[in-house]
Amino acid sequence: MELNLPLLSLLIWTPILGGVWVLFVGDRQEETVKVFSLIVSILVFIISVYAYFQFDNTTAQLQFIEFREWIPVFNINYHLGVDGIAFPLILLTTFITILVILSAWEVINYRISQFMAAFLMLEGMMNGVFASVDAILFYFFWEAMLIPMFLIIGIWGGPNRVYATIKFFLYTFLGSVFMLIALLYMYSQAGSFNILDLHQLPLSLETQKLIFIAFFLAFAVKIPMWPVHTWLPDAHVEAPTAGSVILAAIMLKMGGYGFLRFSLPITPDASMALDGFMIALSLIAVVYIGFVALVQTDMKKLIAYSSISHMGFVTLGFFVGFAIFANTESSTGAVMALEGGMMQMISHGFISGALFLCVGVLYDRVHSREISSYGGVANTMPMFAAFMMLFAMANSGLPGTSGFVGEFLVILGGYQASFWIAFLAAMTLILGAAYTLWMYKRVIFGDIANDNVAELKDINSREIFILSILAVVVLLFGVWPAPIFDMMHPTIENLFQHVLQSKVG
Amino acid sequence: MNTDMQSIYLAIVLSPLIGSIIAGLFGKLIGRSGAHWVTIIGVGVSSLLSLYAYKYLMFDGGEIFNRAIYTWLTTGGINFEIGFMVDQLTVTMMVVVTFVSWMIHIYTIGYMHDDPGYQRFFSYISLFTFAMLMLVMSNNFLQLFFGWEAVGLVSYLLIGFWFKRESAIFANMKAFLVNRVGDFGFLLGIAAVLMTFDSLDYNQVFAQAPDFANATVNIISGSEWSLMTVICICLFIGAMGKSAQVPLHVWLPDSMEGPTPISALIHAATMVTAGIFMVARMSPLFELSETALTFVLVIGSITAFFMGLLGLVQNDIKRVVAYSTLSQLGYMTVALGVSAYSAAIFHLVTHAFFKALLFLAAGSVIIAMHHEQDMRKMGGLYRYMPITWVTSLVGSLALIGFPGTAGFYSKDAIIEAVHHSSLPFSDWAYIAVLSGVFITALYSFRLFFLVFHGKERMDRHTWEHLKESPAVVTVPLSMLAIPSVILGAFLIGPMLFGDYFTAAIYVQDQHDVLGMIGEDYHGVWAFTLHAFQTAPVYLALSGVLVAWLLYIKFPEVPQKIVGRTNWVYQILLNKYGFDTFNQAVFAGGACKTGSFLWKFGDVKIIDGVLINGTASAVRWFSGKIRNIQTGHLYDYAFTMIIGLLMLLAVFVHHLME
Amino acid sequence: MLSQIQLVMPELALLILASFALVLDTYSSSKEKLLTFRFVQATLLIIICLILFTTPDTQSYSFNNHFITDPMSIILKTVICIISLVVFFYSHEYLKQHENVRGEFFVLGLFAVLGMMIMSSAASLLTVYLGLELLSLSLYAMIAMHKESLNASEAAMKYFVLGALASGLLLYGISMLYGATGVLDLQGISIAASSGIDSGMKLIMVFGLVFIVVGIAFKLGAVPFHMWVPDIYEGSPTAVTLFISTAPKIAAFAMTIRLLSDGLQDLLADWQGMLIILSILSMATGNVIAISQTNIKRMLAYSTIAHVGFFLLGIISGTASGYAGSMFYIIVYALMSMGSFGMVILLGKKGVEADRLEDFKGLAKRSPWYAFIMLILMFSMAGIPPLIGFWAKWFVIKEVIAMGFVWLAAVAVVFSVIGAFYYLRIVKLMYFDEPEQMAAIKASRAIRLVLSMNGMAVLILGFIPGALMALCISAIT
Amino acid sequence: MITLGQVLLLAAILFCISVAGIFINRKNVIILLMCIELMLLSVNMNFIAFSHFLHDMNGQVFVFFILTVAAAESAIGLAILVVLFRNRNTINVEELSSLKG
Repeated sequence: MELNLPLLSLLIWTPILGGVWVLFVGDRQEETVKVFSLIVSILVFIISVYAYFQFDNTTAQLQFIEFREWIPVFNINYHLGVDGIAFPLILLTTFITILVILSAWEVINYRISQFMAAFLMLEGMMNGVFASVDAILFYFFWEAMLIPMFLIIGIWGGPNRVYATIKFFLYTFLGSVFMLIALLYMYSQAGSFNILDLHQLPLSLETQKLIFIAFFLAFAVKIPMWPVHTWLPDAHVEAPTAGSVILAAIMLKMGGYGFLRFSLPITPDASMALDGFMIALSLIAVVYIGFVALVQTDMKKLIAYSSISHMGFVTLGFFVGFAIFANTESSTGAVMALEGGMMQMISHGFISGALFLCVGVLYDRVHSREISSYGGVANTMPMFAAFMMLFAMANSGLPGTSGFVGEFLVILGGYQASFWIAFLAAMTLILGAAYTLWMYKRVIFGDIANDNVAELKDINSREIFILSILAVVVLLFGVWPAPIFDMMHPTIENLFQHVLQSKVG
Repeated sequence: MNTDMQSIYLAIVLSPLIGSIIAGLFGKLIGRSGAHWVTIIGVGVSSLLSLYAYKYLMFDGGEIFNRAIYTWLTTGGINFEIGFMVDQLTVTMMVVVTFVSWMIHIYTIGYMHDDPGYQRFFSYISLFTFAMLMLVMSNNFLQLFFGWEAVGLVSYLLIGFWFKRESAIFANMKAFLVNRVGDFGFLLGIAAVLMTFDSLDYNQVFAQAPDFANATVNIISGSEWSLMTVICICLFIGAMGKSAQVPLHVWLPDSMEGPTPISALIHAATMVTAGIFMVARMSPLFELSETALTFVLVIGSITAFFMGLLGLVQNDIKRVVAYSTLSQLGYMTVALGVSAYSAAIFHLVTHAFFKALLFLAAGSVIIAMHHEQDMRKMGGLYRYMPITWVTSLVGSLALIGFPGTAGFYSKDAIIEAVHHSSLPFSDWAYIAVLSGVFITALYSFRLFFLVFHGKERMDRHTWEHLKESPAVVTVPLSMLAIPSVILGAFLIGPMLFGDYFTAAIYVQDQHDVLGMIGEDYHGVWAFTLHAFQTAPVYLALSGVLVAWLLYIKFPEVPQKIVGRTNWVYQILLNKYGFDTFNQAVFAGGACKTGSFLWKFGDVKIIDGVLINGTASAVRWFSGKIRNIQTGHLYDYAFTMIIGLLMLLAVFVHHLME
Repeated sequence: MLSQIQLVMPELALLILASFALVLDTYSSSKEKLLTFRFVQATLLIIICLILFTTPDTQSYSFNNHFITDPMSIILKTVICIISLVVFFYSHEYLKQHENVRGEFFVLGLFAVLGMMIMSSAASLLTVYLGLELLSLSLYAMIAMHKESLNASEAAMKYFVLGALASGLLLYGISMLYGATGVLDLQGISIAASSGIDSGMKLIMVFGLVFIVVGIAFKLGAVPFHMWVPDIYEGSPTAVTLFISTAPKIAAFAMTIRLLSDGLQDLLADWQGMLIILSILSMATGNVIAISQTNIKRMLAYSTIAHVGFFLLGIISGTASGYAGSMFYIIVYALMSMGSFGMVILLGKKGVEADRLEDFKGLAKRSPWYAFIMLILMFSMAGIPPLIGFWAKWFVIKEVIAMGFVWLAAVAVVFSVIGAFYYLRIVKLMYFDEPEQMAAIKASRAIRLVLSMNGMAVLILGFIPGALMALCISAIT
Repeated sequence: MITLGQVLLLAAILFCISVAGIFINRKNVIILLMCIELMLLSVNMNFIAFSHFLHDMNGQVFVFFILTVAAAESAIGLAILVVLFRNRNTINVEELSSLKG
């Protein structure tokens, strides 16, 4: 039986309206607010899972299309649809949101309704970003998301939160506005904001380069790439746990999604011309940031830097394709690298989210993020130590965890472009393990370092629930990533074929 | 028939995993005995089924199994699959791994009896068995890499098992990282394989390999390198990490921080030999590159000789055995280098048993000594621990290659093979392995004499409690002692000179040193007797003799020798400075680089100058420029007039055009 | 003749009613001048009805081509009246707070509205001038009405002198245009400009144009003719600031379109360059100086200057849809500005203006709802979706890009990012800081309701901006 | 015969003098009002000259309007001046600078 529901609209508006309702309920009824938020997030997840079973894995076409006129005078439409790139990210969003809401259950103790509302609205907007086919609709959600995130960091964040949140806001805002200019420019050429129309728009190489740079500024800041990454460590460190999780698990992915949805297909020639630049920046992210992560003394900062380093793989995977194709004359390696980048995004969503949750668990108990405040946590929190071990290993790309899959494919693909690309990328094997395990050693292992650690209580059932769900997912997609790949394969294949065609002339 | 075998193979792999999961997740629920029962049964099933598979393949003439179990993922038209390939090589490894592991499970009951992490430990070692089986049974590079890293993970967990000890958690991180350096090369090798062959499946890769024998790649612009050399050296770097070859050997001695059963299982018998196994498995690739083989040979001989020397100066009982492991791994690598893959595997098998035996014996001693590991505080133990004493003796004899023992056959074969090799540097390697024999004998019996004979140097409290270990310890010792003696004689014929490995290992004719030896091979007895006409036996015996002289007869002499050759002693004591160098250059360098990039690059340049710099510049400018707004009416009017003039200038400018 | 009367019906009615209100005020003895206030409100409602129902929505000239009614004038007048209506709500609250409710305030307001309406319908240089002066003179008086306030009198003086200077300059330009073309009505000027006059005359025209642009720029508050804006915004009573910052901007837009588009479209090449300079300077100066302000009225003044820079982008593009973009921008701006100053009034207490930034500290704790309204307004001003301010910026930037000025768009967005900072600072004060006082907000139900509606309009229009955009496009034909 | 150019020049000079007066004068607000008046008059002169030479009455009509407005403006200007003086006891332009920055 086919229910003809506007699934994507439901995915976007259910959480947003839920958030509005929560705002109106207010803080007086804390329990209602929490339970209601949880129910909404679960409901949204169920909708997305339902959509998953409706999703057609065999086509690169957009699915679940919804089309309504929005601003007819400018041919702007409420046009939704998802393909194999967008849909996995939507699933990721709906999944992570549940955990985020659960993670805040006992932790957030003031302005809880605003907190929950912010996250529910964020979820809706993020789904909107991934589901938009109209570029302006995309931008609308893309930018709108800054507001709740700005508040989340600013209201529930750490001591230096104001600096961090303003930096986050202005950084990402600055990047995005150039994207807007690029979109408007293309509109002046194409008369349409439909992304698919923009994909077909012929543009000269010089124009493409400028558009590419505009997009680059938007997405590189978001993902983030070196050297526009410095907002991330601050934002992550100061944000409350739930905020860090959303930031790391989903918001960063929007940058990668943007590269796939906009940069590559709209400016294929510029992407090809500038791929060396992108590869160089990606490798710098992997290596340079790897070293930087090594010397962090703040756990969240360390994980934030590790995120940047991992995102380097995403961009590397996306942009190394041209070199692979030039080198091997077959799209095999390029598609592998692209899909590796995609997989890296999804997997990083789980792993970094899990790690931030782990740090959150410690922070809730000791109220310190400094590595030096801990030591020997395994003595008092063995169960927690086990979970954290799993996620630490996943973070360092251990085969059998999802963290391995993307890195593996990107390195395999990268090798086909150049030995040295693979060489530098593979440095992460060493660096990633070094910074993750060194932190793990200093925090978890060793004898009980101080009284705070001695008084630690092991994770409660709520935390166990959250972490074990993530653990299952991380292992599942490490052992059997095929479902994700099946979902995105036709789209990526199609994308790469499109990207190979020049749009000049 | 093959379908049945698939479920058997699955059972072999999964039963330790299930045991591990049960013991790990429900350890509290099932209690201590529950944990050891469930894991022992798991590994036992696995072990028995392995024996069955061995029988099936070796004696019943069963088919080689090679099939995918499921598709891991498909991308870019390439299927990455998880699958098993079970041939003679695999099944040999399976038997060794599961059997040794089984023994060690049993032994652990005694050794870890009072440890609070009892269930955790069983879970880990079962998990290890699973990972190792995945590694050896793989039919493709992906799964190989999975097993490769998974055993590394368990090794990491087990070295740091006593996580309160600073030295243990340092050692486990070091082990993991050094292994990661190896894996770094290994992964590049895999990437090269995939690029060359468009597949990671062993069969497809090996089938196509000869086509690429003369292919070259351009890595540093200008110089063409042989593709096969690049692939093989990259892969071998992985092996260097896992099998602790110089210079990536540094983690192995430190890994002795782990509980002794682990040292026996992982750091002697099985995991560290993964590299050897891998190279043997890749023989169709390595055979195509003499450069790579030479590289392997050189690294192997360096390891065999120099690591053996280090064994001479160690006082920690486990460390002596560890260095001997390093040295023996060097032997195996040398064998790989001269294309005597079967000899390497043969030595691997025998070594697995006698080295596990030695470690477990050492463990037994350590139990008796109340976890004291310094040999200088032992002595004369043979009176109190007869079984341990006997089994140790057996193990040591096997280690030094005493004729008739398992080690004798395998080691002698390697030495002979090196002798017959015509690779560059094989002469040097021959000298190295020959002198290695003497050194091996020397340090092995130094250990043996210091521990079991001579003066009883332990403190009184320990002395009073000296007793033989319980049956859970001594039974595995005996079980391992038996193959340590007899296995060599049984296996040498078929394994080295028969067609045991024909399907699994490929040797080019011009490299076939074992074939050359095989021409003179006339059975075990002849081989054994022949040994008495060659140097190794006498070198070994003289090593024993020297050890007896130095440590029993004239115990004061070693001190004098040390006094005379202090600088040599210091070099050896510092392990040639590898650790110091790594610590200073790599660890320290990485931290310094990180600090520099962070403090200078990120904080100062990007954040300081570019981001906050811009922000404060705007702020500063804002503060300044607001002063234009003086508040005076005439200034305002004047500004307007300036503006007017400015616009007039535009007007005039337009006029000019 | 009758049809001509019909065309000016709203203006005529307003004049009569305003005069009547002046008389009525003397009979309104209550302290709150409720009678006058209600009458004025009713007047505006009547005028709105008259505008909407009596004027034909086709273009028609009257009074010897001095007066024009067209869709744009109808829409602008309606918007002006609606805004004034809301502004008077806020103002009444403010005046009550300061116990200084005076009927003249509203009467003068009505005259100002009359001036603005005339500006909107101006079809000749003379009507432009007269409308402008009527507006300006009313405003001077309104500022100075707060007799005891030092700042107000200083502000009034400054505004007066600079305003007179500006109108002098404008007049000088008008005289040049007149001299060059021999006509006063804009239609005639347009015909003269397009029918190839000789180069000497053209020269004089462009010379006059420079002064005209100055006059427009002053009224809009574009840099460097902005100097009055911060001082007047800060010094005036908030009620007047509120008024100045909203409706007159729309009238200024009308004036701009009348003069530059209706009259001098053919000199586009000449005034475009000038406006580009003014626009960039405005965005730069406004946004940068606003950062270092501590008084919210002054900060909003600089923000106005920056907004004017954006507003000019649409004019610069020189196309009908560009003008529509500017019209959309200025209406949206008026809406946001109204809300922002409304917040200042809301937070004010008896005799004390809440015009320091600190007054917003911890507002989210004192009053989550009004903090939320202010949040919407600030993000809208910064141009963040889903708020209407985003669409305003979007529209004008789209127009300059469509005309090929991509670089100008890039400059504009960079300044909008700089500008975002000081809006964020308000949000920061409200949401991240602890309140200095926990006193609940006291204000009448009317202003609460109006302010809430104002904020919600900013939010809801952000989701459905299409209708307003279409309206603006239809206004400019 | 006086040419148009000569009249315009005179008007321009008067205009410049008045504008200069506005920003050079730092003493008395009343002088400012006078300058404004002068400025308007110079514009009037322009209008009349153009009107005369173009043979068009519109310009002269405009002048009447300007004169009227100027009168109103002066009235308001003086009123503000009075308020200002009452508040500050000075009409010195120099001291009129509490709003700034």
